[in-house]
Amino acid sequence: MRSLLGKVLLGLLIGVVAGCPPMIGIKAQAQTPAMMFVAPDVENSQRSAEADRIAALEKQVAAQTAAIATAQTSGDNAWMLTSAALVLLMTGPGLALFYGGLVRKKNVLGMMMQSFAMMAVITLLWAIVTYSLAFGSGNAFIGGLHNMFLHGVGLDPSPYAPTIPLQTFMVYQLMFAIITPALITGAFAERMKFSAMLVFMVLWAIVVYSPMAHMVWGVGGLLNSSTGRFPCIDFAGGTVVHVTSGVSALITALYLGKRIGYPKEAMQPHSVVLSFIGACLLWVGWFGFNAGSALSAGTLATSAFVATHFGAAAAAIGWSMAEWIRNGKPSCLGAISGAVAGLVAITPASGFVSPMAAITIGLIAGAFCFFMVVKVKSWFGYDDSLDAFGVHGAGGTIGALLTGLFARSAINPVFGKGVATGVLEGNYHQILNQAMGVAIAWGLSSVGTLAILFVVDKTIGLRVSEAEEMEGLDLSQHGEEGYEWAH
Amino acid sequence: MRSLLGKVLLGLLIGVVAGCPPMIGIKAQAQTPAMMFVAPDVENSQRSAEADRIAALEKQVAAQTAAIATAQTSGDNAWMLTSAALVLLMTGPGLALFYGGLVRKKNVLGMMMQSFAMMAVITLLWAIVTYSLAFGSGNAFIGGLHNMFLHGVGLDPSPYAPTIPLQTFMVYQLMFAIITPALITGAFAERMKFSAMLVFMVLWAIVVYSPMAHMVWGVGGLLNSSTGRFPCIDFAGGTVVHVTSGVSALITALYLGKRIGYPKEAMQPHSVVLSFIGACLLWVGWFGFNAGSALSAGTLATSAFVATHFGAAAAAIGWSMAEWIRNGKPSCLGAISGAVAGLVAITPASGFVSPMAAITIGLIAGAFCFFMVVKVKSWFGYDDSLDAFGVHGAGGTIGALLTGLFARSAINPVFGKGVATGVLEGNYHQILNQAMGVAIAWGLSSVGTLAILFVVDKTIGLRVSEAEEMEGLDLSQHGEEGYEWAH
Amino acid sequence: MRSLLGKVLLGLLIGVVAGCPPMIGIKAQAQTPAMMFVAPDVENSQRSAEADRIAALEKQVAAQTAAIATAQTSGDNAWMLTSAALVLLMTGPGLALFYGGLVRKKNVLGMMMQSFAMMAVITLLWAIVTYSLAFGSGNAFIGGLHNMFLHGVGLDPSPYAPTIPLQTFMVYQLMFAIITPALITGAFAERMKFSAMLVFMVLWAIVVYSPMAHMVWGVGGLLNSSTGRFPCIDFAGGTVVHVTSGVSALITALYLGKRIGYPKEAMQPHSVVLSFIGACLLWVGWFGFNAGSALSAGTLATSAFVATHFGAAAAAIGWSMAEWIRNGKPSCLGAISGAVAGLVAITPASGFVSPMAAITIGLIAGAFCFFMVVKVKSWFGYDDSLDAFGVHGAGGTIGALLTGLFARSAINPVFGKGVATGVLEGNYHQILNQAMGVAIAWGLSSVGTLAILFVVDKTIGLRVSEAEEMEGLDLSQHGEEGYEWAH
Amino acid sequence: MQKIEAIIQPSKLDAVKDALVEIGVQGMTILEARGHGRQKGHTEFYRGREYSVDLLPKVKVEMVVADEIAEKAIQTILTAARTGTIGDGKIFVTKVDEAIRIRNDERGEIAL
Amino acid sequence: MQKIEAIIQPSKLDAVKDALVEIGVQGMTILEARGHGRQKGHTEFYRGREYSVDLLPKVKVEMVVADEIAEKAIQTILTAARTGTIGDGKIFVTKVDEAIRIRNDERGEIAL
Amino acid sequence: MQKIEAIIQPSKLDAVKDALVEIGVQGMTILEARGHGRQKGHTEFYRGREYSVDLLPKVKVEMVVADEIAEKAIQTILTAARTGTIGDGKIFVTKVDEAIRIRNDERGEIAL
Ligand SMILES: Nc1ncnc2c1ncn2[C@@H]1O[C@H](COP(=O)(O)OP(=O)(O)O)[C@@H](O)[C@H]1O
Ligand SMILES: Nc1ncnc2c1ncn2[C@@H]1O[C@H](COP(=O)(O)OP(=O)(O)O)[C@@H](O)[C@H]1O
Ligand SMILES: Nc1ncnc2c1ncn2[C@@H]1O[C@H](COP(=O)(O)OP(=O)(O)O)[C@@H](O)[C@H]1O
Repeated sequence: MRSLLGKVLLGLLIGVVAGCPPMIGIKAQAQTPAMMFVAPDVENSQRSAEADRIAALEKQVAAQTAAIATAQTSGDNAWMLTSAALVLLMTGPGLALFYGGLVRKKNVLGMMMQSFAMMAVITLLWAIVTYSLAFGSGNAFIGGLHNMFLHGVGLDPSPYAPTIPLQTFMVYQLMFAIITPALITGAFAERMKFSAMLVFMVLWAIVVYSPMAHMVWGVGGLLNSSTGRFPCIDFAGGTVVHVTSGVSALITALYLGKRIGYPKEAMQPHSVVLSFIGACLLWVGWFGFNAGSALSAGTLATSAFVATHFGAAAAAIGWSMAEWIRNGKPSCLGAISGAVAGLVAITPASGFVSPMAAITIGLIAGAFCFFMVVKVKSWFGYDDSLDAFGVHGAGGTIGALLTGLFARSAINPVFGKGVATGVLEGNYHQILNQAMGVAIAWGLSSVGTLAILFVVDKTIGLRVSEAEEMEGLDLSQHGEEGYEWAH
Repeated sequence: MRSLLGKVLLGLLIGVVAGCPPMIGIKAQAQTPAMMFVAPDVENSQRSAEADRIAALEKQVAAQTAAIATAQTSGDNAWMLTSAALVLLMTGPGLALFYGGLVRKKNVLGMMMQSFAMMAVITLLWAIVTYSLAFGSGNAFIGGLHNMFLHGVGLDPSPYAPTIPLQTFMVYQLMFAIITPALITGAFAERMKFSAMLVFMVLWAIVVYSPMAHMVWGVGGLLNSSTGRFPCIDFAGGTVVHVTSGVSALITALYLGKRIGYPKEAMQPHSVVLSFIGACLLWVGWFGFNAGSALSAGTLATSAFVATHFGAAAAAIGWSMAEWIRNGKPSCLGAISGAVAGLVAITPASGFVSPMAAITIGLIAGAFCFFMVVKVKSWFGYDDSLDAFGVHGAGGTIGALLTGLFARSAINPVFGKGVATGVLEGNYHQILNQAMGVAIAWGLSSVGTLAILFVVDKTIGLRVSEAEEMEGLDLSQHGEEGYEWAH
Repeated sequence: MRSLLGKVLLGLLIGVVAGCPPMIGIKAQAQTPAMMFVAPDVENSQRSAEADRIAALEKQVAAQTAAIATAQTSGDNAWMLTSAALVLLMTGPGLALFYGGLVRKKNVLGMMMQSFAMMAVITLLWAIVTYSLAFGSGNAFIGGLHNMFLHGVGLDPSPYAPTIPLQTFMVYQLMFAIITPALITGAFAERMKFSAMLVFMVLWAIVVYSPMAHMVWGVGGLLNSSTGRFPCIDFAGGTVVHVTSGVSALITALYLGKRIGYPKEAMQPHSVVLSFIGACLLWVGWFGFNAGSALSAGTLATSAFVATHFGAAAAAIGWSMAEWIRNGKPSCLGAISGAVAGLVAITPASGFVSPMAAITIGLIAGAFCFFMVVKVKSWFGYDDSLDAFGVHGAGGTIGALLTGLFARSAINPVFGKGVATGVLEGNYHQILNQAMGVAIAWGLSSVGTLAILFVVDKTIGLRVSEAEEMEGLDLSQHGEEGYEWAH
Repeated sequence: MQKIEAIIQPSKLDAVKDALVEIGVQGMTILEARGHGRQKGHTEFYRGREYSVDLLPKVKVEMVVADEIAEKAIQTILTAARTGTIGDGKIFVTKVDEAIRIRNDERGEIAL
Repeated sequence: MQKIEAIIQPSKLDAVKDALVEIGVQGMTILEARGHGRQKGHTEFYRGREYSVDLLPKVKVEMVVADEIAEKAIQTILTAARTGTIGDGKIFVTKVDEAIRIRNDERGEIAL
Repeated sequence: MQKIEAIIQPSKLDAVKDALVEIGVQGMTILEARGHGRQKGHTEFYRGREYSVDLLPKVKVEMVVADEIAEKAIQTILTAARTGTIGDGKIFVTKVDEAIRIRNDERGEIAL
């Protein structure tokens, strides 16, 4: 309620206008103070009328400048807070449902609980240290510790986003830090100890996510598009979020090994309906994820929003077509999986590409991820249970590369107005920068994840006992059941 | 991330203020450039001090003008992007769940898949041609082809919405184009071929939706409220969205015939719980649908938002009351159906009527649609399976007419400040314009739909085989099951 | 669509700038009128050039002032409309699912219907009288009747929120009035007559909610933080929403008595999955609840948003830890219950405390509510079926007190810039004001609720018959089933 | 007393039930089931993995009847449940030694 | 060996189970069921369409017991499951020829 | 004809079904069930309230077979369903007097 005072003051400033009746009823507050301002001037009436009027104007203009900045902040901040909420919606309930529906009934709560745990644990970790490591000023690879416990993370704008409070930027980025590890959980579904999962994720956030985020988005980061040694363009986290999580997913799937009975036993999704709800919420939330990455509510946000939607739609069609041809029927699970794949692939490109290019990227990503999930996975026979790698690793990689192909300076002059950005604009070199970004993400993720897995495995152990796995994670890890069978 | 540069520039402009310390920390960026601007002036110091100060002021004011426009865009665009996301939320998961819960278990995925398919297919079609047909400049009945492949649909504002990027308008309108055909699917639930549904919808979007949208909202449209031959007021699509979909639904229900066993066999909703979730999401998303139709975040958006909420609430009560009296018990399905009916009826009126008028409209619509669904349907005995006509056709029609009754210039001076708008304001003629709009919507929808049905029926066929219908769409059309019975 | 005209006018004003080509294409509309404005000046060219330029400037500045106010409104209104939608999302489907999942299958619709009924009934009641009672000008305890039927509640801003339309404020507050009684329904789940519930809630909204809201937030309210006799700080409704609903819940649970078979019979939640979805939507929606309470989109909104998120996360951990220690396993239901408890506790504090303080409050609230729900409840043996008191009553109370402890003037100078606000800042007295607020909420709620219960009980009766209770509310009250068992 | 167990197509449940009630067989108990037999199943695909589902939804209707009306009941079920296509199901008949009504401890045919 | 099938009210399941365990009848199998009988059903309305539901939720408890304790088990069920109102359900008893414990191939009463 | 009822672990259903089909036992009906027996259950906590769940998920496989292949079928089930741990389940065998194929009224073993 207290914002009143602040707003009233603003009212004053705006009100200081002689002739014109202030619009939308700020009048009330305005009139009186207007007097107060004008009064003093009246006294020294020896000064020329012109001079007075100029002086008055200067006062007003000065006041307006502040008022404009405030208005700008309100608009941008309104969108960024909305976006932050949307990105949280992606993890809970979005991803939790998408994954929860794909596992067997006995593991639904265990699956959803892993996403929810990220919402809680990564948040505290962010306040303690990971925000500082990711966005605090440090070297080219990782941030410093100056912002531990959110020290110095206030409400003034920052170079990261000059029109919104730094805390808005901080909490918005936090939502990314939450969903990224949550994505990995799809790979080791139905067989990992909850305690081990927690320890693994905490270490992963520190060792893998923070440095990667810093390199791509942090001040002075190695891959920072504006200042980095290898300017890799990644609008909303194709490398930081999807390649890292996808590749780490593959590693965990390989390290933990298959679920008991896989692939002999049937392990259908227990509720494609739940997954459907989750996928739709992911789609909607992704608008905050991509368009929000403009860190403002202007034309760039619009461009990213549009690319996101068209990319998702095209990929849903790409996957469904491939499936229709191969299996004779397009499935609902296929369509939603395709949409997610498209959202993944368009993530780095949104904010850089035109709607038609987004459609192209989507079509490619949809078909490509279908191929990865359906063919490649069965060739190698690893049990990436919910295809975290097949969708996010593969989709993120292809997306990051295609971004280098389609990026256009007209949409986002990241290298300066009119300077060729993507390969199609003649900046052939960019494909290498993109490849570099992807390579680093792959390297860091695989090495980091492997090391963490080893440590956790040797200390508290990664996998539940065979009996617990048969019983299901809901009962063995959480002492609950997802659905009460009787009454 | 790159929006930084843009914002920094803005910082400069704003910063050009001698005396006053700029607020919210733009300072940093501001100071230096301020110099750059002032510098030149200093040189020709022979000019009178006053002139200098005036010149400086003019520069600043000019700069501010741009800054204000940018701020205005941020505010409006923030709301419009949010609204676009909300309208997509209405289709997926909103409508998909509302409908999915009402069918039998064996058809739940098939039902939801139809809504999801619209999210994908209509989106691509929009990029290719339907946006151009609906909003491109053309004649009074349909737009041209100049904007095919979104050619010329950029990030600058347009006459459609002078404060937001045209692409925002385009993607926002796309969300309407998605949900409209999705609404029809309720009429032929549980018996239409997926492939036939796709072809039907693509043709329908071209033949029925695009012209209707152009006539009501397009530049030079026949029914355009500001410029049209018959100025029909339809704020958010009562005719364009609900009458067209509702009437087409009726036609398809009649053409396809009843489901096997209807009405003898019991065909209860398999999960009113899913429908409940869907209805609530529809309600929430509808704020984007109606308030977003203000195409800005000002007072008009507020008025539409409020009318939407009160209309929905009143209709929920209207339907429940009717049901309570008739069946002795108010049902949950009844309450949510009533709310949806109210949202439909208030759609054209929102942005034109007062909260109390919205309540009146809601109460009428709730009771009326109950009557249509419960009595009229059984009289004629058609199998409008999920009452797409009973709710959207009936609700849309009554809503469009009541809009002509209650519209008030004080809320929306569509015909000019203080000019009588609705019948209650003395503009009796308006009821005819409304009737004209409704009549055209009915005519176009029935003829267009019938023609399309005939074509599709004769070519690939509309209905699944009897065996497939018994087995359910999930298995026969998509090779999946919504719920895995065991483990 | 009509907002066009308004915007075009704005275009004109902005366009009236000689030298500078107006940005973002308002140009079109701008040029011509620009002429019209300039023209007259040209005529009387005898006036000194300077004077002319000054006059022109004054015109422009005047125009800009209005334009700035409009831009400010768009930004703030965009966020407030979004927030209103988010708060409605909390009740439906959020709370409805959270509660619906916790009851037995046979009561799921009955449970969800109670929340939905609030969305409908409280809305109409709000238009008729309760808005006026809560926010109309009256005495220190309750508002007047001047605003009945929303008389005088228009689209201009108000002292409550000088930058947004009053109707935005009205509908936003309505969403609070809806969820508050809905929270109570958790206490008497599975055994109250639907009709009795309706009557009870209508009376409760008038007798308990309206006065409490007026006292804390209304102009001249007894506990109003800026003007009240006992300035109690409650940013988003810790006392108004959670203490009142929680305490009333306890009273109803005690008055109605236990469910048949409680606690002997097993009454597990029929679907923790539904509750999980609900809890996540509550979390997301709560951003609108708390950050929206800034009534603007500036830094205060950000601060509240951040505190909300960190508080929820910390409480989820607090509860889970307690549970892990006590039961040996952290449950999914425990984690989500903890998050909700944290959201409750941070409600009054958000907008007053730092992120780290929010974490502290969350951890305390999580553990404390676990203790209330698990230990205290079983000690006293009342059947607060879904722990409405244990979570909202307990959480709201502790939250309100901790707010007095951690509130910081730097974040929200409610008592004036730099004036000590919370106990930790040296304003020891504040804890008493908080206690006063809590005490009044407890008193009013218990007395009011008890009186209402007595009246309703003696007139139409509160509880369903034993047979109806065994059969379940879905069938007995609404003649439906939540899930169709067969086909 | 005979116990008649009929495994039928779910879509035929209402018809069978009504037909039985018509001939005075009030009491019956219905169970959801999955059946395997001659009727061939279908294939499902999830993320490209193929599942051949040969367990099809069926409904099992159990009723205990007096010996004399057993055959009548069977005939009724046969006519009501038959579609003539593979998968219509089976009827099994077994002897029941005792039937008791829980409500009032009545035993024997009177309890049915 | 006797097979006792008890169709009871769902709300009585726990009571019956505990009572049986008390008298040493450990092994039993429970099935969800729907019942039709004297107990009258209810009407449901969906969008005004009336559905008279005469299949009510029941639970079926099956146990195979040695002949000598069969009667005792039956009595236990009767007392535990009875509410005295229509719909309490039935108990059916049939002869079982063989029982085998899968775990170790034990056969006969010892397998129960 | 014999009716074989096998109560097994849900995870063993596919194995059992395939094994039976292998030896030519096509027809069977499967029911979801909950079992109580020696196998100890588990505790669940909801909001601190403790629920000791001793009804564990099982699957009941019913098939009616000709007398001569009954033993073979039983053996097949035993080997396919056995894990050797408590809770593997039971097999019960009862005599069936009549079997009828609804589709064509065939009766007796030919109907199986
Ligand atoms: N021998 C059997 N024992 C138990 N159930 C059987 C047996 N044979 C068939 N069934 C049940 O009857 C159903 C139909 O049998 P099926 O052979 O598919 O068609 P039909 O009865 O027309 O020959 C099966 O799905 C199964 O549930
Ligand atoms: N002849 C029967 N065969 C099988 N089940 C029966 C039979 N009669 C009743 N039942 C079962 O017992 C339940 C209770 O029977 P009902 O006649 O309703 O009440 P009561 O047992 O008190 O007479 C029924 O719902 C049905 O499930
Ligand atoms: N006497 C019985 N009658 C019916 N079902 C039984 C009986 N005994 C056991 N069962 C079923 O067999 C399952 C396994 O029995 P249990 O005693 O737990 O293990 P085991 O079969 O290895 O001794 C039980 O869960 C129950 O479903």
